[in-house]
Amino acid sequence: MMNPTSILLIKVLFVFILGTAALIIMQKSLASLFSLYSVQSLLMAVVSLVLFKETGSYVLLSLAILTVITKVVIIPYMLNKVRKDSGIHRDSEFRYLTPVSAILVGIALIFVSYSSFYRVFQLSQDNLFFLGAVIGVSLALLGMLVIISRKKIVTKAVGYLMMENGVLLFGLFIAELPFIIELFIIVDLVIFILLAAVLSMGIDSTEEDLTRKLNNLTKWFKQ
Amino acid sequence: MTTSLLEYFFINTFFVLLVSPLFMGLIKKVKAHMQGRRGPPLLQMYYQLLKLFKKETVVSLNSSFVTLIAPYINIIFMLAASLCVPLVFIPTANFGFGNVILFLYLMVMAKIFMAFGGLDAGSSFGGMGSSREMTISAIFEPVVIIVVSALAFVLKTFNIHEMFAATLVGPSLTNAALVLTGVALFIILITETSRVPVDNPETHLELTMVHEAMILESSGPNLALMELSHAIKNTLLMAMLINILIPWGLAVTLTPISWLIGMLAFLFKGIVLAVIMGVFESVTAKSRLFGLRTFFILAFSLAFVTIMFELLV
Amino acid sequence: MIFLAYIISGLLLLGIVAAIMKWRFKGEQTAVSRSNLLNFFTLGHAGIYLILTLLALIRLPLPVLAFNNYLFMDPLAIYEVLIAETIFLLAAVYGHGYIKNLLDRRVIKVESLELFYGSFNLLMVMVVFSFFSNNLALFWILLELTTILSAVLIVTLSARENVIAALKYVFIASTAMLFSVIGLIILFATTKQTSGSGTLNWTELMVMANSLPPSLFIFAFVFCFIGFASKSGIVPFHTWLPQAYAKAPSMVTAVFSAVLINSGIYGIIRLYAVAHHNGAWHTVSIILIVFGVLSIAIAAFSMLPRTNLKKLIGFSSIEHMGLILIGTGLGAPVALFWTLYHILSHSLIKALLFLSAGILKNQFESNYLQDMPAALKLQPLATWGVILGTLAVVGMPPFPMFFSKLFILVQLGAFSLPLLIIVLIFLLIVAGALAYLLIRAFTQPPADIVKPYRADWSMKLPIIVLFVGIIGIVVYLSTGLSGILNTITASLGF
Amino acid sequence: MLLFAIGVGLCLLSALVTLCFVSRNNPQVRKAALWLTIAAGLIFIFQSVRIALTDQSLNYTFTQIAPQLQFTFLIDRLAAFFILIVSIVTVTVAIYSLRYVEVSTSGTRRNLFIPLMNIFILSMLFFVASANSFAQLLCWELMSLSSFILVMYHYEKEETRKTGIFYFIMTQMSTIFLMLGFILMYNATGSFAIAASPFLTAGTNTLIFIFLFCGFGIKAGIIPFHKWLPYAHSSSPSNISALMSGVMIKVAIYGMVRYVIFVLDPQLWWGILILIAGTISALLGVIYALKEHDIKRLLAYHSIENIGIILIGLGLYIIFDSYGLSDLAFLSLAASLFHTLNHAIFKSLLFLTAGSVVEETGTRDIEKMGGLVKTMPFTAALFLIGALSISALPPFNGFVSELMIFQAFFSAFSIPNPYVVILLIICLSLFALTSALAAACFVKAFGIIFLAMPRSEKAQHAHEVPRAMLIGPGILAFLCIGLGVFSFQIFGWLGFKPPMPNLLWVFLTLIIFLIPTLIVMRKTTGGKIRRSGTWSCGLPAPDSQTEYTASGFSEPILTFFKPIYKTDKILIRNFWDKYDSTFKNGQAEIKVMKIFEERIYMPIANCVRYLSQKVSGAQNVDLDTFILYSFITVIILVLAVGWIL
Repeated sequence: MMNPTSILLIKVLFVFILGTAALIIMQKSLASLFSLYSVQSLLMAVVSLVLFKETGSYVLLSLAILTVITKVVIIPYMLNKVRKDSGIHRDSEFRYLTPVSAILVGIALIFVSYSSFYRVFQLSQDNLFFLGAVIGVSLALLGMLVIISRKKIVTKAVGYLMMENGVLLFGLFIAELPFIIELFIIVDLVIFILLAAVLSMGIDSTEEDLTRKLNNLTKWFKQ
Repeated sequence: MTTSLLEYFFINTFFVLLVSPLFMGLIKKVKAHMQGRRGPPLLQMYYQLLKLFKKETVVSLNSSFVTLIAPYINIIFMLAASLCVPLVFIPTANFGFGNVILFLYLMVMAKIFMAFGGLDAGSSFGGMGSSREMTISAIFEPVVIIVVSALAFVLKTFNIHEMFAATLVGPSLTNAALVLTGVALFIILITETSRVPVDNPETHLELTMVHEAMILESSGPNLALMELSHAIKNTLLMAMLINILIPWGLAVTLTPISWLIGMLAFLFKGIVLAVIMGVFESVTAKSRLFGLRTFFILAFSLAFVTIMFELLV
Repeated sequence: MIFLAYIISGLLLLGIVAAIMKWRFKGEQTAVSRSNLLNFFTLGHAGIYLILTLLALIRLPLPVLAFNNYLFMDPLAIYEVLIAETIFLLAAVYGHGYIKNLLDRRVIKVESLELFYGSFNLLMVMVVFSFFSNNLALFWILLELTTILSAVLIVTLSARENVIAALKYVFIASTAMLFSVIGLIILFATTKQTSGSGTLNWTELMVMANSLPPSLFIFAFVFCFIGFASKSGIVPFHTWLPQAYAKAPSMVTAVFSAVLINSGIYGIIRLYAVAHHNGAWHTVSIILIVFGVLSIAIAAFSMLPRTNLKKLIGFSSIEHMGLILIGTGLGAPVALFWTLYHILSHSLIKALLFLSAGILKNQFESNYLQDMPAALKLQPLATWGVILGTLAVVGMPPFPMFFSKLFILVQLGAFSLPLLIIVLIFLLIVAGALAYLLIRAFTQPPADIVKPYRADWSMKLPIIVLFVGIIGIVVYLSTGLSGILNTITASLGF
Repeated sequence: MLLFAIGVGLCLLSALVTLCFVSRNNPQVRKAALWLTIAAGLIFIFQSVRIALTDQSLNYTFTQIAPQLQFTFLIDRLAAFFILIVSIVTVTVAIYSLRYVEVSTSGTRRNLFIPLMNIFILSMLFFVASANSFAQLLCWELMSLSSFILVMYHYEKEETRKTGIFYFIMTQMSTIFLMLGFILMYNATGSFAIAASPFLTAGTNTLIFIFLFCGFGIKAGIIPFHKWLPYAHSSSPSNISALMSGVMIKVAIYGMVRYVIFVLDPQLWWGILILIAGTISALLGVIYALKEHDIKRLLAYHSIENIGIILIGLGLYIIFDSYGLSDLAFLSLAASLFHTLNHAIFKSLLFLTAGSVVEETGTRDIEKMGGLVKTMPFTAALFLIGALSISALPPFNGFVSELMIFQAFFSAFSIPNPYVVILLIICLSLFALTSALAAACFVKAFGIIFLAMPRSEKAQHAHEVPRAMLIGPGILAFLCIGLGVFSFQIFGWLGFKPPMPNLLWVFLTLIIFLIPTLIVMRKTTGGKIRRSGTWSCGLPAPDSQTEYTASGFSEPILTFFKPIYKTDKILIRNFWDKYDSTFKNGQAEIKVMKIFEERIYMPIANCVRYLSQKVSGAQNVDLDTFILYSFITVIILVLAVGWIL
């Protein structure tokens, strides 16, 4: 029922998304990490646009716009600001998993989610949507892998964002939630990142510094 | 209370008081003869008691009222115990006096106060005697109880009066089980009266003495009461053995003649047993305290075999 | 309407307080007066909420639906809100003296006061509305916001450990919560499949519960469970809990342990109520019971070597969440009845414990058991609070947990005897660990002469109130509470 | 019923009164509160005696607190009997406490003592009176709770801290077993009522029995669950020890009797199990007591022994009952119950008098006492009566119950199964050993504590205790004699005729013999006594150093039972040089192993400790690992759900 080109396009996009995920797992430079994230988010927006084209649901369109505004622009900007403020530019420590093994585990994860989703959804969804859901969950799990294997809080935050992207992808292909809910989720995400950013600076700065930054947060709260 | 019981009360008590010193003297005499000595006169213990009653009471500075009441407790509990064991005749009613457990525990009460008396003066002899006495009596207790329970099993009663009545009418010496128990009873007799191999009543050596050590601090009338109650205990246990194995002559009716016969019969049997005891003591060596186990196990196994006999046949 | 009343009254009060601030102090207020004013606001806020909820309970025909069915009030929601508001109110009273003390000791900065009280009030609003939300997605969002606000509350003490604790909380809870979204999406898709238009409204889910395909529902449930469990400190998503509890100021810890931890369980109960009418309920029950037992086990073993009073009590919360999970998972009306009662008693007792621990912390400047010499002499009230609270947590009569614990276990025994034995062994270890806590902490001989810290009346009052309340709910159980609990059980469709 | 309610009210009032004045140090308030307790106890005694004599049971439903649960009470003869035990000890302990509380400690802590004691007593009363297992469990827990706090009374002592944790865990363990039993019963029958039910199958019955036996057994102190008893009894205040030993462990016996006889359908092997457990407890209890030189621990071990004796009676009951020998079964049960009463009385008496001694000498080590009979004659006499009773000597009460058990044993031959008979004979001989060893032990205890010369400075300067501390035990001593001498009559009043000697006659006989003896002695000595130094083989006057010690006294018995006391040899040698040729210093020690503690309790505790260290170590890590836990769980869940469905 879907346009074959769209299907092809979406599959290509899936590959790219997974590719960005793999790069995020490996990337040591924070600046590139953030760029990768915005690329991934952009790809997500494209996916939802393609789907919008196919289904005509305006929720998808607004979702795409929202994604571009927040995840491609605002959040990477904020993260970059934190990077500059804190003076941390690289996160070269890996825990539990080396980048290579992380990728291998990632492949295993895709298989895991595939196999278990297959048994549940086998009768209810057609192929592409099923694949999308699997990729979404895998992306979420890969994001968790980033949180596990990277040391710096900022990197962990990126991992969290990647997880969120996975959830979004999953939602796109299974059932998009009402827009108001999606909006709230995004707002929540922004606040989360803000907090994580402030806290990550707190970890590496002195106490006075932290108080000052907290006061900034207070001002933000007051507005 | 029936007249029978009242008569029993008086006759048994007086008889036991009367003959007890005699048996003690006899055993000593026999032992002396076996050792080639002349030994003290047969009635020595009577003289001794009379003399002690005339002497003054001296107690330790450290001692308390316990020392003072111990002789009384000893004698009255031993006399009460004597009511449990009919020497010359069996009353028709006994108001539970023949209960064998009661009999045993009345004697234990006497023993415990003797042990308190031993501890009271604060001398290490007394303490040692008490300690040994309690040890022996504790580890010997299962033996006593098993023997008694074997008796109860064989004779189907746990009242001593009824036991004697049963042996009087039934076969006694011919009953193998009873004979086995009799041997065990003899061991009880030896042990409870502090004789060789368990104790040596003759010496005052700290290595050997048990019973004597406890009454070391007693003197005068107090000592007399202690000695007397010990003699009574001796007689009572002898009576247990005698009347279980050879109860002949034990009176069941209330005629003076039958009492007389009973008394004479008991006196005779008692003398025989005393001689046997004297001989036994002379031919046995004093055992170590911790070597007594084998001696006790012997009695225990005899009683146990009796029970098995009855149970399986 | 009633929902608007909540918000409006809150804003109104905020306006009044702000006005007083402007008019009275003209910008040069002292730390103490600022603290008092903010505290007064919080107090009033919590008080108004409590009154409104009570009014709703008495006046309104339940359930009340509003805002396009996004919000609703049903007996369970009101029950939870009442518990929450009581605790918030008491914590606010406690805060009157407590925060001043923190200011004196320079643990909290004057500049952070607004942030602290602001987050505290917002947290209250979020919690209340999460209980009132009919829509599970809305519930999720509010829950997520409570995480963030809690993190802010932890971090206002601005020590490095606090930042670490807050980060742990945020990351562990939020990552798990993302899986809940997946679960909600599946649930949404399932309802869409069944009824044509998707919905996440609990009331509607209850209606169509028996027509949902069980396998998909189980899938949805499991994913939702991951997130909600992490909010309730269910093992193995509990890892944030001990440190967060230990580092947060005591009045906040009391709120965490007595209110926030309930919200996750609240979601699970809601979902379980749907499952109960669905073919999935057996599998779901087993999942809940497995996690419940796991929580009790891990908590039991973790409690023994702990020396930090607040951490220890935190682990006890995990244990009780496990018990509540088991009670929920058993699926019997009686079990649910007692589970609800257990939630109430757990909240009150934990609040008592943490508020008492706060006084002890102020006295000894430490949470460690070995640093509390002669506690009974110096702080009799707080020490007895901890002692009796601990005994209550163990499940000793006459404290309410005795009843709820016993009857949950009775139902567990009907379910499986070996499991009951296992749980009882763990509970024994828990009891031992708690007794060990008491003995280690409060039997120390007096050290040097320590000046007794004079706790403000406002810190002592909540402890006494809570103690009366704990005994009170036992008495009230026979007179009125059982009726309410039965209504709730019925309203959940059991 | 009203009277009972008044009694309960008085107890509660007593608790409230002291709680109201908890922060003031007012002896008058404490005194008033204790008098209230005494009054309540007297009411309970009156009521329970009435029920026991008339055999009219009381039945009362108190309140319905939630859908399935309510408090119902049923006081039948058995319950009344145990209430009697509780209240007799209560009254005497309360009288004793009138002074003891003031003497033993100072400060406002004493104020908490009275409410807790009242709660403790009430919980035991209600446990006995409850007609449903739920209420019983509640009272059981309350009992554990209040006794735990009371045990922690001297909380600043290191010893008490150890005891506290141990005691708490053991009580919790017993609660858990009870819970298991009750839950099983509830789930099988659908109600908490304590009554036989057709829904209970043989299998369920057996399971319930095992759980309840363990649960009650822990509280009663059956070996191997006994280890808490010596600790808890020795570190708590003496009046509490008296209550715990005299009553609390009896409450466990009540539970066992109630459930085994009235609810479950006993089988032969239960009886054998109980008999063997009882025999082992009795024997090991007394053997450990012999070794003990801490007066209160010694008494505690004797409690274990006596619980063993009570269980022997109960076991015999079941065995005889299962062979249909109802007369013998009844005799055993009567013996068991009577011994329960007796033990409550003489053990409380012993603990109270021991408490006086400990208070005066400031130590619990009997090696540091001695000669107290001169400074504390009344206490000594009271202790002596207790000691004679516990040694089962006629005409005291302890003798009567042991006599009945002996008689039940002697009748074992009526049982058709020879194997059971052999078992009974073996148990009989061990039981006899037990009772003789108990006598030996109390000769030691009384002899070393009270007789001879003081062994320490403090023992020398001891004083007689105040009157209240004599009246309380005095009543108990009076009961010891009364219950022994009039035992035959008492059973008659209750309508039973057990085959046993009439001790009143024995007593009268003793007096009859005493009179002529006294006359003779008076005539001969004239009542004059000369005092002189102890003979010491001509050495200088002996002092307390040369006295026979407690360890010396029990040494021969210990040698006989060497296999039971395992010893540990510790040998540490240090040398100056590495070739081990020049000896530097060393240490050699032989100590008695606490077998149960070192072989059973500690390994379990260590295992738990090890596990908990592992588990908590796994939680002392950083964020990454925590997320890893979540991650793994999520994967497992996803896989499990995917594959199971």
